[in-house]
Amino acid sequence: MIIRPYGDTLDDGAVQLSFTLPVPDGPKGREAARLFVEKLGFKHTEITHSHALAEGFSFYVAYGKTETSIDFDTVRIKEATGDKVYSMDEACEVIKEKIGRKVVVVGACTGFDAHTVGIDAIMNMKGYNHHYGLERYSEIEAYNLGAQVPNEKLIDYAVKVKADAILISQIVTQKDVHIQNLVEFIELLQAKGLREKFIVCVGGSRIGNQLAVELGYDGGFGKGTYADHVATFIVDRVIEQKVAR
Amino acid sequence: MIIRPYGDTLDDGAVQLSFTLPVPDGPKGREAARLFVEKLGFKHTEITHSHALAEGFSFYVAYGKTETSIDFDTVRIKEATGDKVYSMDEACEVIKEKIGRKVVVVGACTGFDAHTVGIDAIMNMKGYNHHYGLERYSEIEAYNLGAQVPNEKLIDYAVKVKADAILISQIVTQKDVHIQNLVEFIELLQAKGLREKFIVCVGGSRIGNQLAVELGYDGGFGKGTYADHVATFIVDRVIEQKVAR
Amino acid sequence: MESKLALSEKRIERARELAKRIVSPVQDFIAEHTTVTVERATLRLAGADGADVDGVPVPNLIVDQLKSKLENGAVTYYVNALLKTGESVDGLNRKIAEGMKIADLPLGDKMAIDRKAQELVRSFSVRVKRNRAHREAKLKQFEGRNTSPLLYVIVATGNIHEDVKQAQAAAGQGADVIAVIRTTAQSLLDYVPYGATIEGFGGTYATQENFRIMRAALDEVVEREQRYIYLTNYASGLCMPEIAAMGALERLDMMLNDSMYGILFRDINMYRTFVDQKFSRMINAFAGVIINTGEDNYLTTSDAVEKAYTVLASQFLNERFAFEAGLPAKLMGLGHAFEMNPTLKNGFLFELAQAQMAREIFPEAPLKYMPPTKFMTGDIFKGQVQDALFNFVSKVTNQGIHLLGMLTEAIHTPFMMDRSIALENAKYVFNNIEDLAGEIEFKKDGLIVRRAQQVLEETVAFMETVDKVGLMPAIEQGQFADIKRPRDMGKGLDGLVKKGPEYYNPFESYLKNELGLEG
Amino acid sequence: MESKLALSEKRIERARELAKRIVSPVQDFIAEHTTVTVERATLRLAGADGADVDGVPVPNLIVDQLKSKLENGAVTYYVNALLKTGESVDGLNRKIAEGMKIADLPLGDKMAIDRKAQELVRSFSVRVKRNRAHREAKLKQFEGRNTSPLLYVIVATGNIHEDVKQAQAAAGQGADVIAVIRTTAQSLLDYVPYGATIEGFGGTYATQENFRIMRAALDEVVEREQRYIYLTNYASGLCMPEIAAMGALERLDMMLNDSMYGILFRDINMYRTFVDQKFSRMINAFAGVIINTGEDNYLTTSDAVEKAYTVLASQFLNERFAFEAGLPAKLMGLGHAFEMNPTLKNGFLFELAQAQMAREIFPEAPLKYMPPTKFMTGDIFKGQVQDALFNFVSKVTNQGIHLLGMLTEAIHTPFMMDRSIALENAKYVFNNIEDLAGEIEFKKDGLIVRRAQQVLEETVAFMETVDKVGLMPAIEQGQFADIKRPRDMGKGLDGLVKKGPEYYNPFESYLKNELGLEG
Ligand code: B12
Ligand code: B12
Ligand SMILES: Cc1ncc(COP(=O)(O)O)c(C=O)c1O
Ligand SMILES: Cc1ncc(COP(=O)(O)O)c(C=O)c1O
Repeated sequence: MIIRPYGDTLDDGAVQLSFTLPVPDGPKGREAARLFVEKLGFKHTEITHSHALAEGFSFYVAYGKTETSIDFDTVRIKEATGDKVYSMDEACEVIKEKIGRKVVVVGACTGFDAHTVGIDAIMNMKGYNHHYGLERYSEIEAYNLGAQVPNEKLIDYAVKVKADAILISQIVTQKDVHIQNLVEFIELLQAKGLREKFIVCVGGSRIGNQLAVELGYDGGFGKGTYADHVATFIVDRVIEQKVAR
Repeated sequence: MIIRPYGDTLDDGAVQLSFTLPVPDGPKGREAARLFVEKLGFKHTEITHSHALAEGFSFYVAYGKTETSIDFDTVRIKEATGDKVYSMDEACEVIKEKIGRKVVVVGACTGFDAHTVGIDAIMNMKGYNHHYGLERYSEIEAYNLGAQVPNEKLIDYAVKVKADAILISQIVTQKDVHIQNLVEFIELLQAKGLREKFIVCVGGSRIGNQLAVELGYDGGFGKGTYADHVATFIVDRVIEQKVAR
Repeated sequence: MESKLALSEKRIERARELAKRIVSPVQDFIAEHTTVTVERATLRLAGADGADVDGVPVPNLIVDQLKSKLENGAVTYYVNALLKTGESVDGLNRKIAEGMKIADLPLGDKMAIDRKAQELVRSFSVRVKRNRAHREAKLKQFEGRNTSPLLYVIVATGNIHEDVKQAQAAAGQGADVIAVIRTTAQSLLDYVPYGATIEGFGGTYATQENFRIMRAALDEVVEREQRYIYLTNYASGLCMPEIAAMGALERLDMMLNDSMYGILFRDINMYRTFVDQKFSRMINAFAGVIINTGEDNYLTTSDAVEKAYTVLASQFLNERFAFEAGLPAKLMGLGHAFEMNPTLKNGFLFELAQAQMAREIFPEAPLKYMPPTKFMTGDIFKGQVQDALFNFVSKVTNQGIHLLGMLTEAIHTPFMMDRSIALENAKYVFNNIEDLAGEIEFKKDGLIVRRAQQVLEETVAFMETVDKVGLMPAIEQGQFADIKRPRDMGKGLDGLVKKGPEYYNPFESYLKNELGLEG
Repeated sequence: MESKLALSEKRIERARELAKRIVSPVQDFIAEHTTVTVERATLRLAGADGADVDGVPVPNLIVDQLKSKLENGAVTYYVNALLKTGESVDGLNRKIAEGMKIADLPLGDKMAIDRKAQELVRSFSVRVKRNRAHREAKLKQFEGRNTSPLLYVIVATGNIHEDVKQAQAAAGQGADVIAVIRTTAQSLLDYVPYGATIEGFGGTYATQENFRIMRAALDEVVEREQRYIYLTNYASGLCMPEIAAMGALERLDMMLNDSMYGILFRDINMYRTFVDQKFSRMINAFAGVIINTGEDNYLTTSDAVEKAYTVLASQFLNERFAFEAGLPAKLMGLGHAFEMNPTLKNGFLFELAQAQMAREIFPEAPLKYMPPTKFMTGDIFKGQVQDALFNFVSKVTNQGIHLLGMLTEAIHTPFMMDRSIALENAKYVFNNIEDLAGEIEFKKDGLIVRRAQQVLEETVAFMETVDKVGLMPAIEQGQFADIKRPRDMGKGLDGLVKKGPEYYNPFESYLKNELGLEG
């Protein structure tokens, strides 16, 4: 199915845009803005608003219609977890049955990042939005190291407690600082010959499974994640590994 | 000068978009939205928000960064009036000096359009935003025929009062109804062999000079127009024609 | 409800008294006249429907045939034709559409005609009462599920099927009221197009079939969302009573319907409008349809601070005209609007004052409150905030019907996403300030209180003048909206007909009787 | 100002009494201690500046050399070195940066040292008083040109030169206060980097040179816009007093500065923080710098309704700590925030109640009010409305310093256009409701009034408990923000130094004297 944006009629291709240009406000700026929008592939472009932001900077609101389309059928999504997500009780049941020992998980908000609310939402007893965190799972031993944990320290800790999985949270993404930090972690793990020892997951509001996998992680978890999701992922992977061995 | 949108760093190319897709909300919809934004030429695309609008329709807010740029130096603007815009007094002075008779102007909101506020802003005594309208110009004889005036009737009236200029206002633009109506007007005028008799201007919130000229009008006037602008345009053209003859 | 504004009861009473005096001579005029559209509306109530090959509707065909006989009322001839031809209503309609002339059929027995006519009145009555009962039952079944004020959005694609999608989407997102905006200039057509339509500019034709399609589509959502969804259209323009008739038959729930809008803003002849509005309102009243009056239109051309009194004066007049047509206060969606210049210092206080004033003066009316429109710009981000303040004022003053402001108001008729953004805005604000209305009081003699009192005073003064010169002369002089409308000019004057001594309209009589109107 | 909430004066007094009791033992501890950063700050006031080739700042080089001698105060050694080398301050700084050791220079005559030190105190005093006078003169010259509440925006590009562009743009658009957000984790550095910087994540390094660059840039705008533009940074983290010192020297106007934030939210040792905060506040007080406290941080991890009392309790404690450091109420930008869940019914009423409560309890303080952050989402259109309601509450309760909410809060540090959109939002709302604060009253015993009274009660109860166990044990037990901080843990503990019997700090003495503090 070929799809285009929809304003008020199928396939009209209507899109709203806003942006700043490093030029003064005025007719020339507006025409430049319009041409820019056209260059993005829009027809029927209209600059509905402009105002000066500073000397040499101006703001534009635009609407346009585009024929750019995508084939919805070819869109592939690669979420870490599939349709089946275990509830807490289910996860514990599966662990008891198929793993037969407690699963150990270590988590932290790493690097300079101090945004612990996200990792806490996943790990703390009380959880998030009425979904309990991993600490409450009777069959999971969860250690939450908190904020601004150096990569080195996190690895050491995971080795110490013989973790099955390491959970990393990264929220600050400005200038791709999270990428740097995430890459460094994997490299460090590899350098120590430990990559295969752990299931390594990363989460955060701007993290996706695709990015995570590209960076060498086993799974990535974005907005709207609950402990259920990551627990499902870990449990399934641990079982897989057992089978593999 | 090559320019790109500016988020917080020169040339970062940051743009905000929002649009609807005719697909259900969910991970697949979000990925489709992201791919669509990429197809428009964006990198670092992010769907920051989505929600369902209806069965099979969903809304997306996106940010992306593009390398698409335009050369600001080649942007040409074609406004009807140049930098010099006469004040009311100046316009009247020029008319007295260089034309030596009153200039006659007929205006109307044509077709089914009943949005008279715009044409009134240009023509009525009291004007708009502290800019008097044409009726107040001592050297201009202005006739405002009001709303929903058929093209035929407007032409007849212009002939009757020996108008120098005809002013048309078009505000409703849905499904390009204004284009149809504007084209019809010019064709009618041509059919009657009257095109050269009048200076014909069109105005409206979504009218530009470029569009107007393309449609065969002498000038087009958009948002933020005052009587001063169109008076300047008319007066200069009348003088030009005198010289030409 | 306690008064927050300490408005003088005396002055309010005086305004109502003036409204009564102003409207009274107009009622006398109305009583003596009918119009082509009143007759067509009556025919529609009787069952006339369909159109000929050129699209001329059957009610128009009949009225056009009747010419001067119209002074006797069209029903006589329609019913006579039924009796003479022995056709069913549908059969007769088809025949007329095919060219049959009914005007010259010899008139049969008056008693027989009346008997047959009463039959038609009964089936009309049954149908409309059933509609009304259905609405009331659903409202009761889903009580408490609508938002207060009601969230009202428009659809305006021009294509009824596209409208259906958008309307269902909006209702699913929380809209309580769907208004299908009419195509540009339908108000000036002296007929109502027939059948489903898929073309229109800035709106969709109001046709009975379109009404039916949309009603059915919304009824689906009603069950799904467990919330009654009001359907709105325009009983306004040259076919005011006919559209009211169609709405009554198809269970519309609200109608834009104003006693003077057509005169002032559409240059429709005043005699015509006054006669039409009364019959249209009687139908609305009987059908339990809420009218939405058009006072907001004053503010699209005049300043909302300076001319606030014209809004209130018009509300008093609309109220009076409505009472005269048998409409109870609870069906009066008297209009007003949030239309002050956003750069005005303390503008919010004045809007608040005026909205609260309307609330206190018309405590039972489901006031229709219009969002900012003319000061909306292409800056959609600013627009969101203007709409947020509007939402705030509406909720905190307990308005009845809340038209949603669109962030793209200055740009295009709403996209599907625009409506959703607007609904999210309103729902958030409403819920966040749910009980604020009962929590705040205004300072005695403060800016807010004084503003409201001032507007009331200006209104009374204005109405005193109108009373002195009379309503029609006042309109001729341009006292309303600075627009002068001579009584013998304007569209549709030729459709005005003085009732003859034989004038017969059993539907009108039935309605008057049902509504407890004398005469 | 009349009270709208009927808060009990008695209970407020009780809270202040408790704050005094709670803070008092901490003050005793503080009096006996100094820290590495207090000493470095003192050195900076004396003129120590610059850095070695590795970027280690001169004040750090000195303090590192001193080791256990630090208990005598660093000034002695710095001034001694000046005398011994005969160098100017700049000359000595250079030498130290090049590796000169001053710790082991034989100590000269105490009187001579004191004489020279007093000279340095004087030039410090002259410079800071000049800054203060300049600010006051400009504020007077451009009186009435700032918005009320002050419009506060952040810049955070990481590059001071890009920050300058954005700051000038924002000021040109109407911002009154520019805060340069610090780079992620600078608060945990135990030194202040040197020189202009162009790299940072989520913020820009606080360095004295960056301060200077931004101050100069904003002073340009001050003249152009004829409006004083406040510059803000963070006297917070492990270098709290040093940044206060730099700010005093470079005429910053506000500082994020909280008596407990570092302990709770940055895991900085509590002894260290308590000692540091006092010295930093004395500097701020002397420089006329408004502090902004960090109560909003409680609400990023706790619920804003449930834990409202922690905010108020912290305000009382911050106030007390500030008084103890000589800060007058008018320099106390006590923090709070609009952080309730937007789906909360009547959330607006509770926000209003709490904001008004803060206003009434701290009538002279230029309250710092934080916008919604944690409930902002990627839906920028919804965000605009959340920010609009926040703007509304702030204006109608007369807050002092209004941090602008950004529609892109959940997405990125502000783009230039985001700031402009935010400013337009706030300016529109403020102007539109300009005098509303004086116009509305709250219903007696209504939801709003009761909410405020309840929070005050909960606060007093909480403070009674803290008073019983003592502040430090209470923090150890996790009574604040549910975070447990043992007193012997946390960052920077090793920088805590018990003052020796010879401890000498003429800057401290001077400040105490100027601020009228005993001791
Ligand atoms: C609260 C907050 C803070 C608090 C943090 C308190 C704390 N203890 O966490 C405080 C005030 C300390 C703070 C400070 C800063 N913040 Co902050 N902060 C926020 C804020 C408002 C909310 C974040 C939050 O709590 N979200 C709620 C949680 C539940 O969502 P979440 O983190 O996305 O987590 C969910 C998923 O992502 C996922 N998840 C997350 N981690 C993981 C891990 C795993 C393994 C899994 C499976 C899932 C998972 O599951 C969670 C539940 O669904 C955001 C703005 C916003 N509204 O998002 C800014 C924001 C994140 N902060 C920002 C910045 C820049 C900062 C500072 C750097 C500013 C400065 N210069 O001072 C500082 C530095 C802090 C530091 N050193 O990191 C920026 C980041 C910009 C960017 N894209 O890089 C934001 C977006 C604000 C902005 N627009 O500028 N901040
Ligand atoms: C006021 C208004 C009305 C009033 C008009 C009253 C009147 N007497 O004019 C009423 C309520 C009657 C009305 C009705 C309708 N309206 Co209307 N209306 C508006 C509104 C709110 C403001 C327009 C306005 O007055 N602007 C102020 C004037 C000063 O600006 P302006 O017209 O742009 O004029 C300036 C320039 O453009 C220029 N200019 C204009 N004309 C000319 C001519 C010349 C020669 C020159 C030189 C310059 C010039 O100079 C002027 C001064 O600077 C706009 C929304 C908005 N905020 O823009 C919708 C809007 C224009 N309306 C709209 C619609 C759809 C309608 C209806 C069709 C809805 C319906 N189905 O019922 C009806 C139909 C009316 C009809 N038959 O045309 C749409 C148009 C959508 C589109 N792009 O096609 C808009 C954009 C609203 C929306 N978002 O849906 N409307
Ligand atoms: C009473 C009334 N009727 C009709 C309309 C719609 O306009 P039109 O006359 O074009 O149908 C309005 C619009 O505001 C109105 O208020
Ligand atoms: C008092 C105080 N200091 C500092 C900060 C900033 O954080 P950081 O400690 O990362 O500099 C805040 C942020 O809210 C604060 O309130």
